[in-house]
Amino acid sequence: MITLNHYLVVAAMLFAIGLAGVVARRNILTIYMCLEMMLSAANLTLVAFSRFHLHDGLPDYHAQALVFFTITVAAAEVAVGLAIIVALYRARQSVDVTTVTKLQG
Amino acid sequence: MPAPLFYLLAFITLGFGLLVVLARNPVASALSLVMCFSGLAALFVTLDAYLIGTIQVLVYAGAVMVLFLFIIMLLDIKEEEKKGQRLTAVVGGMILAAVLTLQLTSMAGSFPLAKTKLDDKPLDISAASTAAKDKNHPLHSMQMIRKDLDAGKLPDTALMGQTLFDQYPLHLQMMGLLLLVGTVGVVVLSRRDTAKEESKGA
Amino acid sequence: MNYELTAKVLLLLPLFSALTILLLHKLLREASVYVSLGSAIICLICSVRLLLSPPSGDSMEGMLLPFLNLPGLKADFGYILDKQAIGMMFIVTFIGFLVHLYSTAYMKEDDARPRFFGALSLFMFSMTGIVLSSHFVMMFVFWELVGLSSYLLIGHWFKKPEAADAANKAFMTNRIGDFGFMIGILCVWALSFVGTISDKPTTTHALAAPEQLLATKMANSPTAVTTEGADYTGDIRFSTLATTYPKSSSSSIPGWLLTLAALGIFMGAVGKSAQVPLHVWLPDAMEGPTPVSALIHAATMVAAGVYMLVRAQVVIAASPLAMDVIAWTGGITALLAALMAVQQNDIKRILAYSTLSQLGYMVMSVGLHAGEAGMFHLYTHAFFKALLFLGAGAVIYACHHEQDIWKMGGLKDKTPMTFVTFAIGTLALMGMPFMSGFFSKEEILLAAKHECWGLLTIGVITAFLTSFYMTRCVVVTFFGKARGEGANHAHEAPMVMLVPLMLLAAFSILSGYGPVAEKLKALKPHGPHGDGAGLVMGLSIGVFVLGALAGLKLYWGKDKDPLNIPLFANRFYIDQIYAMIVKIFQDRLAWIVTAMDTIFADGLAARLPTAVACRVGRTARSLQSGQLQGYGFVFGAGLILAIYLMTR
Amino acid sequence: MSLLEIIILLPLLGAALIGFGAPARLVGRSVALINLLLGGAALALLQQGKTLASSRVVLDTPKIAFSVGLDGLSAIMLLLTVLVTLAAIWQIIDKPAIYYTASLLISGGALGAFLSTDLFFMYGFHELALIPTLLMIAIHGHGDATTRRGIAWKITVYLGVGSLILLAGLAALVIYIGQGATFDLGYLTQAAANVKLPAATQGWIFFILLIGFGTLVSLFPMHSWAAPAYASAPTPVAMLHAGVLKKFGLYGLIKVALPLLPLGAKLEWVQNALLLMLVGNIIVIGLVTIHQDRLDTLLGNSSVMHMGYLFLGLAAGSQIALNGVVLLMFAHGISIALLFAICGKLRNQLGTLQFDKLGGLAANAPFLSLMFAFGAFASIGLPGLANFAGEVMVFVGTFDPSVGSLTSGLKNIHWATIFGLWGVVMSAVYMLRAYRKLFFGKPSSGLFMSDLVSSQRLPFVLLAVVLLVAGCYPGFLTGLIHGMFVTAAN
Repeated sequence: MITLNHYLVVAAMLFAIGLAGVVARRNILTIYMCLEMMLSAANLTLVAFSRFHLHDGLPDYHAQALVFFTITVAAAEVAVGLAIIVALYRARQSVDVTTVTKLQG
Repeated sequence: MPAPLFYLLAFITLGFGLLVVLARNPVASALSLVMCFSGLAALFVTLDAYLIGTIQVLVYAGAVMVLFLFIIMLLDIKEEEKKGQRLTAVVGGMILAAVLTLQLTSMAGSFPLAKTKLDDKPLDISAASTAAKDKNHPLHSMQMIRKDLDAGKLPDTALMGQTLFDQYPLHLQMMGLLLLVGTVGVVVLSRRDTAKEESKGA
Repeated sequence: MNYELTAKVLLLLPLFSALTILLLHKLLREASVYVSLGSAIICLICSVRLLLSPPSGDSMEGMLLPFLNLPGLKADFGYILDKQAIGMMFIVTFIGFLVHLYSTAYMKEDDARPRFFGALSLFMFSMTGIVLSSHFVMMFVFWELVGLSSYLLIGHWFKKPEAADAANKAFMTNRIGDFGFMIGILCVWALSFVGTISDKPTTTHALAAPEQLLATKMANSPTAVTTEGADYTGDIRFSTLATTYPKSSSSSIPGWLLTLAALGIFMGAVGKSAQVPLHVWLPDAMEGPTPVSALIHAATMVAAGVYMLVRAQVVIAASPLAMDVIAWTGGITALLAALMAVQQNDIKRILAYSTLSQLGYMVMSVGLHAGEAGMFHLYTHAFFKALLFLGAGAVIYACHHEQDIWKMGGLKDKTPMTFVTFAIGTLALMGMPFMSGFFSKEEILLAAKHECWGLLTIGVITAFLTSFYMTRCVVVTFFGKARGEGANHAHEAPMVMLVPLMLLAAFSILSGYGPVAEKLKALKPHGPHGDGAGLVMGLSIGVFVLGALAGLKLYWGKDKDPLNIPLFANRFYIDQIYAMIVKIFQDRLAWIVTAMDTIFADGLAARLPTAVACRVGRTARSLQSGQLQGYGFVFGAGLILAIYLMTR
Repeated sequence: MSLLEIIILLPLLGAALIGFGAPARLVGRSVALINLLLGGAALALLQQGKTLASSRVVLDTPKIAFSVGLDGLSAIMLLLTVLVTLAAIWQIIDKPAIYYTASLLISGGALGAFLSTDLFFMYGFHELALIPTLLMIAIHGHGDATTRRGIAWKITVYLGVGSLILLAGLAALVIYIGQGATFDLGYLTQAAANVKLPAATQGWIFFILLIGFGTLVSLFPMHSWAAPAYASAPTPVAMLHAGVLKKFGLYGLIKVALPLLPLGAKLEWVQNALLLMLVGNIIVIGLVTIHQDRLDTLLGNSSVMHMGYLFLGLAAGSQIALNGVVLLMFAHGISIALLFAICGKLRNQLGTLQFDKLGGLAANAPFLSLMFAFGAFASIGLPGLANFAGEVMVFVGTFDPSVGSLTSGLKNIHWATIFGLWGVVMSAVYMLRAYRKLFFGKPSSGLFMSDLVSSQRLPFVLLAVVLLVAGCYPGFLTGLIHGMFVTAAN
């Protein structure tokens, strides 16, 4: 039968896949998508815990409220991030992160 | 919930997730992400989080991904140049993913709650409706919710709304402000520097 | 007679005059001279009145000005008027006044007269301060101030590099002496606590209320309170020294401490009275105007060392070792300086070395437990040496600022009055019988005979040399024929300069006799009574005659020096040796220390950490590749590490 | 608003006004003048036995309050600050407004540091005063841009690190003695008597404070910032920092470290370390000073050297010595400010301060020569000028029986005193040599120094007169301090 553990493992693997993508990929858009994936993985753990942490027989809606906020913030973040990517592309004509090394000390 | 359904959904989520990383073409990545998020939304639904699942589909799989695709189209990004993946990056990413997965998996069963089966812990709507009869309970005055609860239905959206507006009104306001700031920021960022261009043209 | 007011006038009037000149010299111009002169006259009148009607009893003390008064350090300025102070005060004001008078003529052509007279007034202030001093700190204060005024006056012609250097040298050498003086004062001060309850090392923090400390001290101390209500701890007054200062016999005080205190005090005198080895500044100080040399570097300031030693007799007498050191230092100075004087050609330098030599006599007598003889010699010496210097000034003035005696000659006819007075001074210095110098010198020799034959021998040889070089000086300067342009056109000095000469000549004779000597004598004199007086008298007359004859024989009618002893002429090369030592210590050592400081304090302490920080920073910078993926990897690794640490 | 708060805030307000474009010279001079009058008034009130303290709580736990108070020690520092400020501001001519702003800021910061009775504000105000000092050296310092920036960095790092060490020490005080509850100095002083820290702990904290405060005062191995900084700093900054701000370190040691850690200060190893360092100050830096061939570095080094005497008095810790330290702090501040002011005038007009290029200035500039004599002779401890009394009290204080009985032999501190006395000789060597080379001898060809016109003489005369008055009657100042040490014990 399905336990909380199952969900957590799925979340962990999703997170790991996202992280691998962030490290391995060079296309900044893909990296951005992987980041979103990692965020969603975190959301999955929250929702899972909320379901398993019953409160008067109901799921814990505080956790779900947090997920709600996360999604909202992520949406805003995507908007701003994509705008930055557009600006970056305008400046560099490239979305390859290896060419963006302005932060080098 | 039948176990095969879970495994199917998990497979969809993880499989398309993997595709996001592996696909060369950003459009393919984006479309895989849509599928991944859809699977995730379904998983939310299996956890009785209907509203969150819906939002996941609407906001993520819908709006956000459209935005991604729009940008990909706008910038006309083709496949990554065949400069080839840097081996170190790929290996590093794989190692990280593997270690992290192992680590998290190995500790996943380390606390009792983790072993609780989903069916062993069903939602108990009648208990909630009894509890709501208490005068001090936050749901006591929520007539609509109590009506649903008394009827044995889970008023998911209403409960979510009650939590947000009752407990986190300030946070909600700030979220709105954040979105506003984000909007303004996007406008500023994506605006072409007209003055500069004019001077260039002149 | 109001003694306190008199003391205040004596101290403050010259200061007032100095300040007036400093502030108003633009307004006063010529009148500055008279401001200074006026204050000198008033001071002279005051001190003569003191001399004629001294306070009843042996001495009198009182408060002058507030300076510092802390629990444990009572250092308000006070005055002490006893025979020693009154006698010295007369010398200072009398010679001071004469020098003022003399300077009005001598400095007539100098543009910076107001500055000169201002400094002279400052000197008078400082010197009266020394004379009136009631305790060590006050003595030290004025001790330094005479040093300052001496500095200013030696450097009066500051555009002349020699004068500027001489001024610096004088101040510096005195500073070295004062280094010891201060140590001595500190020891004396600390000794005033010994034996009292507060001598015990206490754990009480300094911030504890001093009243409590004092109260316990008063209640428990058996030795601290000798008089009802009096507390001698921290008291460094001269008047209480005699009763409170530990005698050498007291067992609780280690001898080295008493010796340290005594030698420290003595070191101050070594600097100020220009004893060997700190004598080098006095001859150089002759770069100053001649009246200054007469007042400061012959009669008063240089004698202050002796005055102070006599004042602090209790302190130095507590250590027999220190007494020996003092006596021998004096004797060696007397002999060496006399030897150096034999080969000098500058008239002022001859007199300077002679002053050194005579100061050596005085210091020697202090070391021989005969401070009163030293004081007596101080007085007589003050008169005849001031006379000699002013006479030399008149000669120099007459010869148009020529100072080399070999370019003079035959001046006795052209400047008869100067000659006569100068001769009187010379005879007094040589110790001709019935002149003042004879009596005072004999007392010292007598003391030497009582204590130590070695010192008597030195004293007698010095007396012979004195007689010899002074004869040389007079013969070469005043007899024979004129050997220089200046001497050819020599003319007698104006009356204003001659009057002081005559007055001083009179005192050079009289101060050995009757009422004058009685008035001046510091303490009860031995008198030439003891056994062996005849021998000493015979010896001193003998060497006087011998020296004079030798001088006449060698130098009568000579045009250049028949003797040539480079060792003496070059002053035993002491100046050169000092210059070398100074070069080694001041320049080389300073150079080395500066290099060390640059290497260690600046290099190791400042630059090394800087270099390390730079290197670490550069290394850390390479981590900042700017590669997003790299950062992502580090982030992931960090995450894994964090989880590992949390679940360990 | 209490009088002391006005005194602190007035210069800061003035600086702000100038920043907003008010006429710099007018505002600067009037603020300095008013502050001198206010300072005098505060002193007069203190003499009449009025307590001038006020407090505004800023934070409840731990208690931080903007509290100000005036005792004998801070009264003397107040007097020193307002005097030097007036002189420093008055002697500025033909300089941009930033000179006035910086001077006022330094002055305000120093006043705040000296008048605050709360460790937090004491420390904060001192840092506030440091910032314009560092900036002025970097922007308007002498020497070429690289050198002066290097020097500015050096002093920044040195004083920054020193301040950090100091902060650690102060934090230790607040935690160990105040139980982390308060920064109030008065409370801490009372608590120190009850808490009774073991001597070893006290020793460590004292040593940390000594290093921290010591760096600010250029105690021997941490001194190498001072001389180049003073040589490079613009004149008013050099005057204010060397004359006033530098004294904060000693002020702190006397006001904070000694009363709070009485046992620690007396520990043998702390004493020996301190003695070693201060002898280094006197002898090593004395020799370094002798080796200088320029007036500005000579003055900078001499100012470092003279700190040795102050630490000597501190090491003795006897009442006379502490009185002497305070007096000497005042005297040194005035005399070094005077000397730096003259140094600035000479540099402005002659363009060089090399001894071998100069000479005979006294002929054309008798006034400056006289003023330099005042400063130089004061700093070599000539009686009649302020430094003498302080030095004598310090030296006498080290021979105090409370420090150790002489009869059992000379202690380390007595040897240190003897070195210190030799230092007096050395300071005479270099000061007189400087005076001789600059003002005596034949006038150097080509370089002409005209004397100051009457309107520019005021700051010089002011400082010289203060030196003279304090030198002739130090009893006035010691009276103020003495009262303070007694009340501190009660």
